[in-house]
Amino acid sequence: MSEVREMIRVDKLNKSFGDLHVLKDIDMTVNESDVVVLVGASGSGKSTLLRCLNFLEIKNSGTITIESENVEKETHNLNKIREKVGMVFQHFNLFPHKTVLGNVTEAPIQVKGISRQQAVKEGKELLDKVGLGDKYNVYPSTLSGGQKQRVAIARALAMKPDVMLFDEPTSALDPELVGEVLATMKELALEGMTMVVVTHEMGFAREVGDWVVYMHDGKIVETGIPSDLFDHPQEERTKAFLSSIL
Amino acid sequence: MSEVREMIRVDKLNKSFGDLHVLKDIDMTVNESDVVVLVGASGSGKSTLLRCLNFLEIKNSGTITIESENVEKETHNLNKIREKVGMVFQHFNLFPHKTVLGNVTEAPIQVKGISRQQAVKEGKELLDKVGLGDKYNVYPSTLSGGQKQRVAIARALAMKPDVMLFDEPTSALDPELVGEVLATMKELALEGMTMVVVTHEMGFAREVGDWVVYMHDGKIVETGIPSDLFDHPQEERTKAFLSSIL
Amino acid sequence: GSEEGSTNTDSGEAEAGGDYNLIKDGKLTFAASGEFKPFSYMEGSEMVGYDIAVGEAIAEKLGLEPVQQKAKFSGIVTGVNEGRYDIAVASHTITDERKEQVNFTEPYYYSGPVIYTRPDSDITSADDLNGKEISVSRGSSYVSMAEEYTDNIPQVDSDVVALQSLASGHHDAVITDDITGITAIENGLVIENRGQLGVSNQAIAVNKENEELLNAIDEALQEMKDSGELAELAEKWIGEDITEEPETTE
Amino acid sequence: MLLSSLLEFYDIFVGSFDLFLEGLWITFKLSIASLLIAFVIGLFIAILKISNIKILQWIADLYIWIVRGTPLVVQIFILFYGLTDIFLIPMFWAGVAGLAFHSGAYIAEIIRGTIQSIDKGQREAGRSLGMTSGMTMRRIILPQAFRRAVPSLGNQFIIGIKDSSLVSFIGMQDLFGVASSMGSNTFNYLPYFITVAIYYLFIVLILTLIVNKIEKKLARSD
Amino acid sequence: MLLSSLLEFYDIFVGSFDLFLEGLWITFKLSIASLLIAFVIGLFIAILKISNIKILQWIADLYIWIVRGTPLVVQIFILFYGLTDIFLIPMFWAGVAGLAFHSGAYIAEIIRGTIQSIDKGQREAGRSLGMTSGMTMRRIILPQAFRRAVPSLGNQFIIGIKDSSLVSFIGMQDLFGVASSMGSNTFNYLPYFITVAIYYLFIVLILTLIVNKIEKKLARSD
Ligand SMILES: Nc1ncnc2c1ncn2[C@@H]1O[C@H](COP(=O)(O)OP(=O)(O)OP(=O)(O)O)[C@@H](O)[C@H]1O
Ligand SMILES: Nc1ncnc2c1ncn2[C@@H]1O[C@H](COP(=O)(O)OP(=O)(O)OP(=O)(O)O)[C@@H](O)[C@H]1O
Ligand SMILES: [Mg+2]
Ligand SMILES: [Mg+2]
Repeated sequence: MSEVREMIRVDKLNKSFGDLHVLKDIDMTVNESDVVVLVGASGSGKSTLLRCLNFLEIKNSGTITIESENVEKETHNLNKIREKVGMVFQHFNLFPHKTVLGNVTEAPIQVKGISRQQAVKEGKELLDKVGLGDKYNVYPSTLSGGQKQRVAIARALAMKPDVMLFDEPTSALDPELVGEVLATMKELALEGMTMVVVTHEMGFAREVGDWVVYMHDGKIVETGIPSDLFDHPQEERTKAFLSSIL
Repeated sequence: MSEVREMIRVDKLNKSFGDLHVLKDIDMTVNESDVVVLVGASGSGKSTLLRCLNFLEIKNSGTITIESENVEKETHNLNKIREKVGMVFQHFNLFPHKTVLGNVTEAPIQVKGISRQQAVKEGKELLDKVGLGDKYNVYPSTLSGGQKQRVAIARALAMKPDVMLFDEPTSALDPELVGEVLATMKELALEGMTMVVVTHEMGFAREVGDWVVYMHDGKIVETGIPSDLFDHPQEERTKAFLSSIL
Repeated sequence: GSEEGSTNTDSGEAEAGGDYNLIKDGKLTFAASGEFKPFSYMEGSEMVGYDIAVGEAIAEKLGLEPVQQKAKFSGIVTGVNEGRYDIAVASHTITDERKEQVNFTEPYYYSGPVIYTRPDSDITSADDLNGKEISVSRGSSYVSMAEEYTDNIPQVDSDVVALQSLASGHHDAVITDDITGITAIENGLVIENRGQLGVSNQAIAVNKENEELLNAIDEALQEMKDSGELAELAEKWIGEDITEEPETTE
Repeated sequence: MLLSSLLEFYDIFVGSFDLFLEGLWITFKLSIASLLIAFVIGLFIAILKISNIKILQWIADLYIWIVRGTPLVVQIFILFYGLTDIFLIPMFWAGVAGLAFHSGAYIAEIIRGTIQSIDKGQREAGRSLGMTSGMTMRRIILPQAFRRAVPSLGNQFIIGIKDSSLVSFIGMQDLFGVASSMGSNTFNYLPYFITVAIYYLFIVLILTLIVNKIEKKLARSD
Repeated sequence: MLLSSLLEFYDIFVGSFDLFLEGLWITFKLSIASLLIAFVIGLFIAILKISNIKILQWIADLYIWIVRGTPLVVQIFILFYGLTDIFLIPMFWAGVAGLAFHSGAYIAEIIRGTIQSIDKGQREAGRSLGMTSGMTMRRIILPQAFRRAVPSLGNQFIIGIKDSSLVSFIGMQDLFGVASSMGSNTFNYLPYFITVAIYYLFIVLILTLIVNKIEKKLARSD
């Protein structure tokens, strides 16, 4: 077997908003093809951690290593790093003035500079893959929430990222639409994509997750494989949290 | 025992919004001191019925008799009738530019023309009664939802109505605030106020309601005392509805 | 004063038509208000009238192409001073204040400010003007005349505007040029002449730094006076010869 | 060189103070009068617009359309020269009428907008307490609408004061009229126009501060 | 009597058609030029305002404060009469510059407002895809902001056209200038002012229809 490759490594990461200390000495490693599920109460810092990994928030201290490169704002082109790390948001954030295909081809053409034909070809393949082969030319406003989120996934995949971050990708969806998005994510995981997922969908976490990370008040309290962490939590706080949501 | 006095009588009431037939041949009687609880799925016409009783909506056909008077828009001063029928709304609808006391005294002074001193005296008594004796001079924006709704109840009571209508008075409240409003309503019921209440609070309906009326699709499907209707519904649709909410 | 560089939009290689320092080589840019019938007024998109005819005749004499520029009366002297226009043929009365800003040629007509009122007015002469509301054109020499009688002086942007408001019932009197008043009456305004306030000399304003142009225009004017051409223009546009200096001037 | 022209400007600024004060007084009277009238017009037209009577709505629409479709200066001139056949409006009042006629339409739209922005639950609460339609409008809706309209009304009042400069073209010696006359009398426009610009800036600054203060005060009870 | 004055008005209206057409053409050129420039100014100032650089924000604020604090006619007169000491601006361009300088501030506020109204998730989505800040602004934020700004921009353009009537006071023969001249030629202002009011109403009507149409078209994809 080949050696395990480290995709993301976080050491002593700290992040504050003004006086509010939101992330406190976070250490975390994500290996290639890992699916890490981040759980924790509202306000515990899950989104902030994810956003730090994508440099939408800039850390106060600590190191973030992406594919063995220690990324610092001062020395790195963050846009280049962001190309490697795709992100899917709770509220989709599709571009309403572009068609579905336009959403997917925008960044490859503008950022990577690949040709329009090539981008359209790849974009159509991705949309087919997420089950939206018949929606190329419609505008996002005509789609259901589940369809929007699948477009958002395709849009992030179009940049051929090495890691995908998902921030509660199904929380804004009507219950009957959650399944289709989770199915798409599961497929992605099976293909070997490295993923960090914030979600309250415990079924998904159990089935697809390699690791579950439980955060509380800006700290990582416990990490484990799903069956261990869900069924035999070690920490009191983890137990309390799990009993509140299950 | 004295004879039972009819407060509200509705015969063959119909109401449409454009092409949408919302109330279909409604018949209903509310006697003095009755507490009638109106239940039914969203869109079944509960609010519309309540609003017709207060003439905020004008019926298309049928008769509405308030305290033995057959009320017709053409021959009656609806404002006079509305004085007899108090209404409490889901979203409180307090007057934000008036203090709590101002909210309660506004209508007595302006509509009934009673003196300011008298209105203030009575208003304070009412506010004491609903447990807001210390909030006379604050503005509504500083109150919690439960406090707002209690002010709204006091405001309606200040007109000394013979009947009180409540349209989902607790649905806009955080769970922990529901209790204080229900307690106020229960007290009112015990004092013998005639009340028609649209609510999803089945505990309240059981404990305080004299009658429960189940509406579906603009029709009254079933009427009964709470224990009968909740525990032994006669109609299939009532059963289905109850199983969906209990 | 204006710098040479800023007044020349076309760069100034001197042509054979004259080495005056002109805004556009070979062209004489002259300003008039276009709202002072019959001296200057609009006919289509062109100004016409006595002032315009004089301006064009002078340009021809100087071998230049005339270019007319419509401008608010109140800004014309400043415009000449600052080099926006070469000259102004705009019925300017020669005054000491204006002479500090621009040079004046010899007068090209003589006229006089007149008091106009509505027919029902009890103003019969200058003596009755005290404390009355007298409207005049902003920037005209009539402002200081009116100030001798009153401080209630509404100022508008053309003499015709003042006369029109007078006729419609506003103001007590208007001081303006005799001939403009007569033209207004001919055009149907119901107003009356209640006395002349002296005689004034109207002349062409020239930028101070353009002595040669001033001299050339004076020469041309004299020629036109001698040949009767100027009188002819006056007859044509005004209906009488106003180019002769009256016997008595103040 | 710069210093000397600054000194010259200072002299002109100080020397023209008395005259500009008179102009300021006219601008002030004119603005106050026209804005008060505009407010009454605006309130009236707003009520026509939200009335359910087609013909009244139509009148309000026509008025607003005419005002918004023509330049203010045209409106002032028509009132000043035009209506004299029917009745004569003195210069001051022609100016006031022109400005009020103009601002009225904008104020009407502001008031209508804020009235319609008041939650309809407020109207229903009033009606359900037995208040008449008029009482509800007067006691419940309008007080809230006015509060909400303060920033926009304040802004419109500032625009009104600046617009009042156009009355100088019908002969009034308001702030701008004084600047024009001084400029043309002295053949030196720049310092007078800059002076008058400073006066306007100052007025607008003061008014902005007042509007902000009122806004804050009203926010207290919201 | 009424009929005869209507007939007279009809004659004047028809008889002055050619002249007003020329005025219309000037108004048109002037409005287009000034509004295009104003748009560029507005975009530029809006970007300064949302930049995080204090000094740039301060410059933008100062500009907006000056424009909003002084009447348009003062701005035009300073450009036309005032700045001649420093450099001489031809009449047409003085008018264009004055109008553009003025509208620019209002357009800046409109653009800034709509940019800030775009959900910040849009920016984050752009950045998370590796787009630069400028690319995100150009390709994601601005296209959406412009759509949203269409009604307000359209309104501002209409105001700009009406405001252009003030250039007649520096001597231009735009629509209003033609009306003034004709009025003074004939010593009879009213019919010409009414005629010019009709022209403006007509232009504004057409423009309103166009703006509404564009709005509807853009709504399609929202
Ligand atoms: N931009 C910001 N400015 C200030 N405080 C912020 C900001 N973003 C997040 N916070 C605060 O940081 C803390 C952590 O927020 P975060 O969104 O990371 O929590 P979360 O775990 O994602 O919660 P949720 O489940 O509600 O999304 C919260 O207290 C939040 O209010
Ligand atoms: N003003 C109105 N105009 C048009 N349709 C209306 C109006 N008010 C109510 N309706 C429609 O009438 C029907 C009954 O509405 P109503 O509000 O009475 O239902 P409800 O039983 O109170 O429902 P909920 O529990 O959601 O409050 C619904 O279909 C609603 O959309
Ligand atoms: Mg979150
Ligand atoms: Mg309801």
